[in-house]
Amino acid sequence: MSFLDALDMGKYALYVWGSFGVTALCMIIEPLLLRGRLDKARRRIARLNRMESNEQ
Amino acid sequence: MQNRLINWFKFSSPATFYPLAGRLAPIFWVVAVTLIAIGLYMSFFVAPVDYKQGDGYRIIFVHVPASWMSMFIYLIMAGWSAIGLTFNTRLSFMMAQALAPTGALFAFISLWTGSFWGKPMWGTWWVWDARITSELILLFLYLGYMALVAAIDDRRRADRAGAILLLVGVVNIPIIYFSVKWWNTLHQGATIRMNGQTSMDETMLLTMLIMALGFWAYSIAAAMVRVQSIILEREAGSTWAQDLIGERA
Amino acid sequence: MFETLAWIIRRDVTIALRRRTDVFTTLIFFVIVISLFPLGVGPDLDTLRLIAPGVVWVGALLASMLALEQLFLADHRDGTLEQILLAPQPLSLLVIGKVIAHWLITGLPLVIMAPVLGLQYDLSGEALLVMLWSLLLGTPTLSLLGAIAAALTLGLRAGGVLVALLVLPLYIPVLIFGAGAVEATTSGLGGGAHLSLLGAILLLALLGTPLATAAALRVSSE
Amino acid sequence: MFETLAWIIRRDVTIALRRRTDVFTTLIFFVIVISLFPLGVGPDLDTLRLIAPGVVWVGALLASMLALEQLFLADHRDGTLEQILLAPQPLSLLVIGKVIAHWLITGLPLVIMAPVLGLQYDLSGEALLVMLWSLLLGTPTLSLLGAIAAALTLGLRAGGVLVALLVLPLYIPVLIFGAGAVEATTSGLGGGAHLSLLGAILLLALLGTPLATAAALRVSSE
Amino acid sequence: MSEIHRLEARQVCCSRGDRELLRCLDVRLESGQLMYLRGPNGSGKTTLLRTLAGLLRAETGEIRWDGEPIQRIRDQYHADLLYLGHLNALKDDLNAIENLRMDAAVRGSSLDEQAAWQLLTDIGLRGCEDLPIKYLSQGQKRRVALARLWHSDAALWILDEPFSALDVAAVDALQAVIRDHLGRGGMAILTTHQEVELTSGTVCRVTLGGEIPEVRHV
Amino acid sequence: MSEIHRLEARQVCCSRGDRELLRCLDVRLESGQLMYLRGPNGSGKTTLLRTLAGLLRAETGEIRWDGEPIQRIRDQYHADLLYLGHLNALKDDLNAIENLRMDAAVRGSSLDEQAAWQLLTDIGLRGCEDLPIKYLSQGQKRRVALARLWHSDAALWILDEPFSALDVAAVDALQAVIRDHLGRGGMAILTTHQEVELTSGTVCRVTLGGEIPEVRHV
Ligand code: HEM
Ligand SMILES: Nc1ncnc2c1ncn2[C@@H]1O[C@H](COP(=O)(O)OP(=O)(O)OP(=O)(O)O)[C@@H](O)[C@H]1O
Ligand SMILES: Nc1ncnc2c1ncn2[C@@H]1O[C@H](COP(=O)(O)OP(=O)(O)OP(=O)(O)O)[C@@H](O)[C@H]1O
Ligand SMILES: [Mg+2]
Ligand SMILES: [Mg+2]
Repeated sequence: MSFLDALDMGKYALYVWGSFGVTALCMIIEPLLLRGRLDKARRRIARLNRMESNEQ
Repeated sequence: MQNRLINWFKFSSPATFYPLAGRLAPIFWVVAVTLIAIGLYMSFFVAPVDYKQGDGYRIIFVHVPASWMSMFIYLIMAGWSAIGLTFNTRLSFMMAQALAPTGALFAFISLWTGSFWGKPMWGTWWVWDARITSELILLFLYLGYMALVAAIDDRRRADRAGAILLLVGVVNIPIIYFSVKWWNTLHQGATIRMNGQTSMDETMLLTMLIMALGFWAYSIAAAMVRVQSIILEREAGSTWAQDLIGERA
Repeated sequence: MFETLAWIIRRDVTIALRRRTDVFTTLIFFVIVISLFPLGVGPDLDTLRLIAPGVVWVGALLASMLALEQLFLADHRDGTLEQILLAPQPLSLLVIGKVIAHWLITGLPLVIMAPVLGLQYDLSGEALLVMLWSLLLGTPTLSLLGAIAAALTLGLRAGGVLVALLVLPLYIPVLIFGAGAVEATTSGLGGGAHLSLLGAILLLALLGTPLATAAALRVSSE
Repeated sequence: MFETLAWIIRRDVTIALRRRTDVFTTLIFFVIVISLFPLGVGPDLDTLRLIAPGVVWVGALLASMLALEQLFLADHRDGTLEQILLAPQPLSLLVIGKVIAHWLITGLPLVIMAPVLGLQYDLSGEALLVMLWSLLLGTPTLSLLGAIAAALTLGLRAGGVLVALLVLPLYIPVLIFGAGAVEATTSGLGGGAHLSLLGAILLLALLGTPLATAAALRVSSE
Repeated sequence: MSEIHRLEARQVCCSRGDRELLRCLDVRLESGQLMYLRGPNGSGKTTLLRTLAGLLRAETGEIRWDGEPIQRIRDQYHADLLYLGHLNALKDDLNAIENLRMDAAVRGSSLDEQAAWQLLTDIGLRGCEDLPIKYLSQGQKRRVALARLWHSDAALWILDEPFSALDVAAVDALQAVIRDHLGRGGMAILTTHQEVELTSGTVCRVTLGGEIPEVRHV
Repeated sequence: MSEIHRLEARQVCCSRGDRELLRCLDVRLESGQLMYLRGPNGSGKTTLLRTLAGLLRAETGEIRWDGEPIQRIRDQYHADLLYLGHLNALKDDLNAIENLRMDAAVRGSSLDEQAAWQLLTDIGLRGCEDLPIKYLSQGQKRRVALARLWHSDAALWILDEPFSALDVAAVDALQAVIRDHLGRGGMAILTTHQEVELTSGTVCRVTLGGEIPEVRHV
């Protein structure tokens, strides 16, 4: 069985790739969103820090 | 004995848990990526073609693990909530909230892959079958929980209100499951049910297990990162958080 | 203790009767929803008979859900809820009183009215009777479960709609057995089993929900 | 003048987005109502296809009605409505602004979501398209008409349910033409005529209702 | 505010339910004057203020602004009027700056962010600008509501118990701004149960609660 | 009320959102004592009162009634407590008599119609008994809410700005009833921005708004 054979799902291509594709998409996007959220939280604290040190 | 107890409470404080989560997250990311890669390889190249369903059955390798995880995560969240309400530990509530979006995501994936499977197998995108319906309701429970927590600005109130909702929901889940099941069998006739899979091939089972473990590691990793964000968002004013971030900047 | 319960019920019922609209509008909402369906679906009697149990039950569910928002909100706004929380009585007792009053005001009229509406959908006498019973056993459960959601969303701006979101998953078993009972009767299977299940759920709810609601109320009014 | 309109819209949309739940919960209510019907009616796809247009439209109607209560109520409670009444601008202009914002928040998401839900009922692509159009033309009318009822019932205790009572009769033509358009498409007749009627009703409502709503507001806040 | 304005109530009677609250009030207020409305609880002060603002309709009699009945010239009258009732007219979910800006927009004027900041500083709320109003204390909310006065160019201010919930510092600031307003030729009508300095100055004092309202210029 | 009671706050800290309102309050109140809570707007008076009443959970620290933490003996503490907040806790659609009777019932005591009439007379509301509360004026509503004090046998009264909206006569009456309560061995905690005679007497004065709450026995 060649590589391409394995990826060709015959008449099921749409369904198999529709499922795996969306799953992959979700599981890639979620970590990216998580990363963004964590960075945002860190930046906010850094900003608070700067504000505080400016005040002093 | 006494010592161990104190240790536990030490880790239940957000300040000490934050670095721990930071150390755990990468480990679980690596585990997740490895397992899922192996699982994907096996599901496309190792697992044989099903004689009845052709290649369409390969959807099972994401569908079933996602379904399992969606249910499992809800239970875990309820567990954290119970702990939080009894011992009054803030971290437990944060863990529950950190898990929720991932659980909802898996519920969604289960529904999505299920209907992408249903179209070629049953000829329709959606059927009001017992399992499918209870999975849909589970998604609603997740969404309800997240909406409730988001709608309350006061953190302490959000924590406790969400926990109560989760516990009520978890009591309700078996009732939902059986009611839907029973409702369906009563006037069931035309709808196809998924039961042709009893004699499952061993490689298939193995693949599914590997994928499930991969998803499990993924959930933990995601929850760890999210709990870090939640901790930082809440403790933005505290000195330890400011010191921590200050060092990096 | 039971005196306090009686007073709470009396209080809420008096207030509702004072503005009679409270009682009538839930009822009329129910009537309208049910009468609206033939307009949307078309007048074919066979179809209507088929969907009747579902429509009546969904109508009952929506009506009771709509009324839910008012359960604690008014008390929260004017501060009486604070006094209830500070009363030297078990809070779950007071909660039961409020829920009973709520059911008397919004649930009971609807139960009584349902058979009349069922006639619009050409249901048989027996089916109507079972419908009456299923509603009588089911709607108190709706009020009890709904109280939890109402307590949790107390005072949130999106309250009304959020209640809907939280409560509907909880309502589903009641809906299924309620509508199922009527359907089983029309299809000749007998609705007894469904009715006993509804009864069992009611008992469970009666035991468990007041505590959850009381806890939710304390949390929400912090 | 249009600046004021823009500010009013911006204000209400900001408040709604501030608590994102406002947008999502109307939508999710709609989703749940529509998903609930099969649970009451049973899972048979033929029946479901038959009742789909009616169910989706009744769902849209209930969702938009539920959200209606919030239209002026919050402003009334905190006194901003008094300030709006005392503003040196034509009141009907401010009313239009509030209704537009309300539709953007509660109506639009629902229109976008409807086709996806139609899939659960196994509707054809063409029918889904017509459903989208009918909702796009119909739901603003619902908001405009609903505003009158919301203004009239302002501050009455039974507000939420009373709105339902007043508004549903007004909604019936919209419901009939809306559901009719989809049905006509599924039965091969084409929904064009229905859609143009919906458009005409929308224009009429746009011209007439703001004045009526403004008058109702002045009366209610005396 | 260089123009001269005139508010007259002629033979105004108000009643609520079957109770006659106010019989035949005749009063006249001109630019630069303060009217202090007194009376025990329930004597009809709020009712009268709402009537003067055009929110309630008087049973009989007429209220005139610069000689014209206020119903006839509603938009113009409202452009000259600023009314603050028992309620604060603030949106719970917006913060103080947004509230002030939205409020200005509804009244057809505009207020930029900078100016709104300045207003909040004047009223002593620096540090609470980005909290949603619902988190503020009773007195802080009242302060935000009153901040409108600081940038108002309306000729007539109608204030229903403006001092309630305010602490001593805020009461003083408020008195100063009202005095200022009067000095620039504005007019103000207010009620309060707290005796403050302002009301013991030169005022037109209307006392409700007796058979007939008593009007006295001090 | 012959028993002696004792309320203690130990190391109580309260915070709202990310703001610390109150740091380490230590205070102790005994039978017959009045505690007067002062502080500018937004300094946390309402928050502290709600915490003392058990409506809010203190961030840290403990509140004890007769030596027991109040969470532990909730029902008993609440039987000894009467709390009146910014809100009046009256049902708009019921009249004053019904409101008072229902309120008593919720608290597990009872009040017959005759006694309720008498209470209303005491508080100066004769003539408004059968109006639904919503028709009453701001001050009249407050009077009905305060009427509870006239027949209360609770040992501890917690009153949040009780004098607001009241006219002079009502303020005097309220002061008298509080003094009476203290005389019979009750205790009371109150806040107000209006200086009244009562608060200049022998009191425990707690001032919020500084770094640390200041407690002074005068
Ligand atoms: C939207 C549609 C669907 C949803 C929501 C759904 C949901 C679920 C859930 C929740 C489970 C786990 C149940 C359990 O372990 O008890 C599951 C398992 C499974 N589903 Fe689906 N499903 C859907 C469609 C399908 C279709 C179309 C097929 C195949 C024709 C299918 C085949 C399976 C199989 C083989 C399992 C594993 C059974 C087992 O572990 O006993 N599903 N599905
Ligand atoms: N429907 C009604 N029937 C009879 N009396 C009514 C009705 N509605 C209002 N009232 C009376 O009208 C009066 C309203 O007075 P208003 O609110 O103007 O008083 P106020 O002078 O502002 O008092 P406060 O100082 O307490 O604010 C009250 O005495 C109330 O009892
Ligand atoms: N979520 C929050 N985030 C930050 N600060 C908050 C939050 N919620 C409340 N606050 C602050 O807490 C304080 C609440 O104070 P409280 O209502 O107890 O004041 P008070 O002393 O009763 O004032 P007043 O005299 O005006 O009634 C306010 O300063 C408010 O800004
Ligand atoms: Mg008044
Ligand atoms: Mg306060």
